[in-house]
Amino acid sequence: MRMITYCDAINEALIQEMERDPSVFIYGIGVPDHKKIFGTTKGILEKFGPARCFDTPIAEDSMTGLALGAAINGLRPIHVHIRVDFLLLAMNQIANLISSFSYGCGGAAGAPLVIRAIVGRGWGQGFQHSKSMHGTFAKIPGLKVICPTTPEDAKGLMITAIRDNDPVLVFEHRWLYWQTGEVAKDSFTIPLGRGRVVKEGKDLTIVATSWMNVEALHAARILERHGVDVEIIDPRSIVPLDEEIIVNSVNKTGRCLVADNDWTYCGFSAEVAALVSSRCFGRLHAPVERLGFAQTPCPTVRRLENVFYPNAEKIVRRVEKMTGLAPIDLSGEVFYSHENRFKGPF
Amino acid sequence: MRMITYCDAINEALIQEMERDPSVFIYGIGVPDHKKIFGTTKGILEKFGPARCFDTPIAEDSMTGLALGAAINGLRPIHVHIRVDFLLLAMNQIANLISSFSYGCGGAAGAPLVIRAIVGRGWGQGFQHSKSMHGTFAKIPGLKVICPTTPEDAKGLMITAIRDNDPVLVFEHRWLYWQTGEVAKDSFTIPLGRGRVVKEGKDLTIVATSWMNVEALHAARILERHGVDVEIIDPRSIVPLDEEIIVNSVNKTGRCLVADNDWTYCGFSAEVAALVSSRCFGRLHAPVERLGFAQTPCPTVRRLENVFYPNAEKIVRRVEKMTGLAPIDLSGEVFYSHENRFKGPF
Amino acid sequence: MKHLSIELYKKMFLIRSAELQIQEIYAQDEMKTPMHMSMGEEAIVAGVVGALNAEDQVLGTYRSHALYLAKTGDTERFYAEMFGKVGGCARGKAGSMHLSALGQGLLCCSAIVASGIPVAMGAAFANKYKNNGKRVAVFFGDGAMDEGVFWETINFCGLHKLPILFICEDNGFAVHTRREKRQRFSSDHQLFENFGIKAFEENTTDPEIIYNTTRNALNHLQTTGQPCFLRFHYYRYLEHVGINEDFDAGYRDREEFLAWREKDPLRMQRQKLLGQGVSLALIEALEHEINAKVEAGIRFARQSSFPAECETYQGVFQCA
Amino acid sequence: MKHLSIELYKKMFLIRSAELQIQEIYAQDEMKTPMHMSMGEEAIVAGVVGALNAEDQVLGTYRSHALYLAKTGDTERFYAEMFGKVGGCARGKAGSMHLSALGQGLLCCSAIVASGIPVAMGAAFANKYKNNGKRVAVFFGDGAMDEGVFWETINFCGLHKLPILFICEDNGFAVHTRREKRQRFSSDHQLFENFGIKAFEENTTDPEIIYNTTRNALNHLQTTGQPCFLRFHYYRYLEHVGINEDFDAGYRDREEFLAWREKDPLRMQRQKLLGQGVSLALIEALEHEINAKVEAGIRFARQSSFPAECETYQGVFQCA
Ligand SMILES: Cc1ncc(C[n+]2csc(CCOP(=O)(O)OP(=O)(O)O)c2C)c(N)n1
Ligand SMILES: Cc1ncc(C[n+]2csc(CCOP(=O)(O)OP(=O)(O)O)c2C)c(N)n1
Ligand SMILES: [Mg+2]
Ligand SMILES: [Mg+2]
Repeated sequence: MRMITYCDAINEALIQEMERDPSVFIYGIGVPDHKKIFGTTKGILEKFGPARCFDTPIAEDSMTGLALGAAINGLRPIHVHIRVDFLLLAMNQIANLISSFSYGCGGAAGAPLVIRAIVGRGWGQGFQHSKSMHGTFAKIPGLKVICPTTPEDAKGLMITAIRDNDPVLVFEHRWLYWQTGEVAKDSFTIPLGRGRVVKEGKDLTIVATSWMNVEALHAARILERHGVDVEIIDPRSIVPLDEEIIVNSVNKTGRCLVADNDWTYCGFSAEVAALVSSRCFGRLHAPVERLGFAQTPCPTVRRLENVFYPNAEKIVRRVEKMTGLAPIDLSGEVFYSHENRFKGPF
Repeated sequence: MRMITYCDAINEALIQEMERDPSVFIYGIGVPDHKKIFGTTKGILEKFGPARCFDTPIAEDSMTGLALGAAINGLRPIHVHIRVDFLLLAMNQIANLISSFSYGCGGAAGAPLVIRAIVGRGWGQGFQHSKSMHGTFAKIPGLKVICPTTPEDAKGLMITAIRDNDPVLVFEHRWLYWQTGEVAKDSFTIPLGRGRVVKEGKDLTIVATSWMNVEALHAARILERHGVDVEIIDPRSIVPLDEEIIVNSVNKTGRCLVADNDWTYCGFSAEVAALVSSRCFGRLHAPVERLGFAQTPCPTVRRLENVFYPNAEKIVRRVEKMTGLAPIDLSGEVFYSHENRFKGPF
Repeated sequence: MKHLSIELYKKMFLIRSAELQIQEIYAQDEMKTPMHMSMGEEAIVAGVVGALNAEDQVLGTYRSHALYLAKTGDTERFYAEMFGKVGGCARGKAGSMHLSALGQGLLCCSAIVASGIPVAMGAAFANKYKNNGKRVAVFFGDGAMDEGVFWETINFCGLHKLPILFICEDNGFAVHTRREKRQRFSSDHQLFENFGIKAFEENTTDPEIIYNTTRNALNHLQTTGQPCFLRFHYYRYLEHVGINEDFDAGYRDREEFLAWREKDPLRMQRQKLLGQGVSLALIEALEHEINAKVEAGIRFARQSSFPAECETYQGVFQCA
Repeated sequence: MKHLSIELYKKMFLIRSAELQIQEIYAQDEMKTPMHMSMGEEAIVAGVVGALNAEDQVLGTYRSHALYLAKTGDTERFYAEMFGKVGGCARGKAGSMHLSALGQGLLCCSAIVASGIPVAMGAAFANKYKNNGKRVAVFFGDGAMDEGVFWETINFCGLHKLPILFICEDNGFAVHTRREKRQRFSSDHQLFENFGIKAFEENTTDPEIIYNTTRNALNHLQTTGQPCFLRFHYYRYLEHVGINEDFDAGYRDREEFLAWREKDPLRMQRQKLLGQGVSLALIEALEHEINAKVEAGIRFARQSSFPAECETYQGVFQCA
């Protein structure tokens, strides 16, 4: 099968859905400009014109209301935010209106809209351009929240999100945009609420979200060489959550580390830890552990950023502790650094 | 000692601090009007005048920015919201600016401001006037979050919050306003980050927030008559959290139920469950359980509202399951119903 | 002309009659939902909705009894919602503050001030996108203009010439706070002009004036593509929320109220009809019919059942 | 007069020189922070800040190199912050987008569009509360006026007559999107009048005109209590973020740039000084001194150490 990037997979999903369904449109700050949202919106303006692909004022609150109103009237809006942090300006529309639209009319109709929010580390972006927050939105009943990791998932889940009759928030980690993978050319869907076994293993389960799957896989390769066989589960969708795939895995391995691309306190990692601790009670050999952002605003300088963000090295170190493995010499190991691919300027 | 209501305790705290420190001022929609925010702001306009106690336009976003700017310039604003749901309009200021102000200037200065948000059930308020969300804000590093339950805590924690050099969000459950308790007349403080043992017990720990402490205590009295001796812990402050008081209690009882006044998914109850499951690993006789809002928007009709909200009866039922107790006949029991105190209209 | 006068009177009478019944029975605590009464604003809603086509769409706030009744004419789903019954427009889940009737063009009522305004913009955007000729009228109080989202919305609507009317039902108060305490801006015409929006203003309890103003606005929209802002002044008869008067609270004068009640839209319109030669008998027959409809609505509501407990969990998502 | 011309030139030269150095060394990747360059706007910032008193306070955006340098005159803490060093104004935690100098009146720079505007209102509120005579000037781009919070803020400031200047640095673009695509409103004077705010506008690269406009605004504020809105047009020389030109991107023309660069504020002001009889030697001496200061700043930054890893966890709270 074809290998394409995550970025191209999203682009393909958008174009195929816009071809299929004239009620789909895409908009947001910068959506049609030459940068094309990291390339994910390329060709769309050219193909579908400015009525279905347009820029907006910097007015997140009202532009989110626009999505809801358009959805109520039968369109399928896709609203794009180049940083999830900007979604906080639209919190009222999302949490007070969109999330309860279906419920609030007794289920008579839904609000089929997609909000794409880009997350992930950049070039010293600091505390206002670094959040992730899928857990924050997942907490609000009435919102679906997904974090695709592979190009295939990006395409299949995006298409499902667009066709879904409920509001779906899609969190895309920018470092994933350049990851490649096999993706079918034709349109296909992947159901929400089904996790994926990224790698099978028997000693310990890592539940990883978004980019943390890449880090977990790297960590697993290292650990494998030292006799620890890790299983990696990517829930893919945060709401609805595939509890079974997580519980089954931990019941098998008896150990669980949650590696989340977000703050841990009151976050999704807390939910998974609570879930696993409860449903795998008596089958755990050790407490569930969590890795995520440091509980601080995100610092700018690289050295502190490296402390702030979780990565493969930290996963290895944590797994060592959880399994009683002696510290591995990681001095020869080259960990992923976006710098190697993407130099400043931001 | 004097018995006063929670409402009067807050009022006293505000007045004493405003007398002590001329840089304290209080404002928000309806703050000086004749309803006086359920009575909590009574006498303040009269005593301190409109420069220090004023109403605002309905403009939560900018009015929250006002607090930050005033705090930077040395004042101590108290911003009041009659429903926490309205704080969602100010999410950007809170999560993107206020929370990172201290960190963002390298710790050079803080943002000493208080945001009071009222939560709790009313007269069929529905999904836009029913949220709680202390867990949502607690997730953001840089914010302190407290949920006082007793009149004494309301006064002591409020005074601490006002004097604190960091932003503090105070969640006040409206049903608590009419609860009475002993409160010292003179000014006093209660440190943030220290929980309170509401009731000692040996069989099971209930970690309860805000109004859920009242329900837990009621449940505990019922359970006591049936031989189950419950310990109740009120963390009082969600950030910073007194982990030790919780862990010590559960290490003693071996069982833990978290009864939170919020949604459970990715909420504070998940954090406590994760914490307890991890730190009390091997000492738990049963999985940690959680009670909170149903994972739905809040319905209006009373019958469904009763399903949506946790209460003493649900605590009893859950504890029965956790301890293997036979179902108690609760038919004679009168559970708290605000209706008995407060009839419509809302 | 006479026909219009009668139609508007009927709409207003339905609203007033329905709310009088709420006042009558609210104390029985069957309707456990906070009531933000429309009493006093009947002429505005009747006039605007009367001027719209049936396919046109409206959005409102927590204070939308009048809007629901004028747009749908229904009393059964209305009261059943107040009673929290499955027969209600939202199966009892929404209550008084969140009425809707998607099939009849009442798209959404939000209890967060101003938050329905951008949603209305989205609805208007969709209508333009589909080129279906429908117009959207969004109702809000003067308080909504305090919120930034109002300004964002008029800017975008002006920029994109969306088919929308902004209907400001101005009672001069947000809860107990006077407009002058909240808003520095005043001159609508000049202000909205700047945003590409044509402003209209009326201070009247005559629904026909409001009807005509709305028709003018719709014509303006039709010919120029410019959205319109319509400010209609009225007096809120009752307390902000609840079914009682509140002149003892001290924030406003009973005198003010009495002056407005002199011009009560219902009484004035009834007089007008009589003046136009409509017989008292006909008027009373209409009133009787409407009262019967209101009573039937309440009966329906009482007979409808409460939702089953499991309904708490239903309707959160369309695709589970 | 001559003195003022020199002072303004010095401020501008410091900004330009400091940014030329950033362009020079950014490729070495020592400054791992996104650079939103001020190049082109020097006259605005120098003119406005020059007109303020030292005790007056300013707030800015992610594009605040100029503002920081003009307000503080410091280069050491400036560059150290760019390099992420403990000597930086925020110990390396904030980077280019979040400069601050509380002691010198730069209160906050926020990278969320428009979000500093209400914070500035709060600062002005506090100054009025304390009656300390300080004024606040908040700098923002034309894009900030897209956001509702801008309108909320001017309403409140107009209502309460807060001592504040709104400084719109209008480059006609938000990232790559022209103002006409985002904003329907145009006539400042009429529009802001309605909010109780006096509007000023200049399209110039002459810092003295900007200085004088600002003085006029401050006088107006002083005498009437009315806040002022000042719109200054300029051309952003470089890409939205980054140190390079971007005329190949196609969203704007190099010709436009060349026309503006004809009037480059630095070159024009230098010519003016020469015309006023300031000797070339003096000018070169000043420039030399400033360049040396810039170099010293970079040296300081290089020598300053990175924060220790444990600093990640410090400064989140003042009271732990
Ligand atoms: C965002 C928000 N803030 C505060 C409130 C509380 N609140 C409910 S109604 C209201 C006043 C609204 O006044 P107006 O828009 O003039 O409508 P009216 O009640 O006069 O019809 C306020 C402040 C709210 N519902 N939403
Ligand atoms: C609320 C918000 N939305 C979007 C962005 C992304 N963004 C960064 S700068 C910018 C353009 C701002 O334009 P303007 O205010 O004119 O300032 P300029 O860059 O032209 O100086 C945008 C949209 C942001 N930072 N904040
Ligand atoms: Mg009003
Ligand atoms: Mg600009």
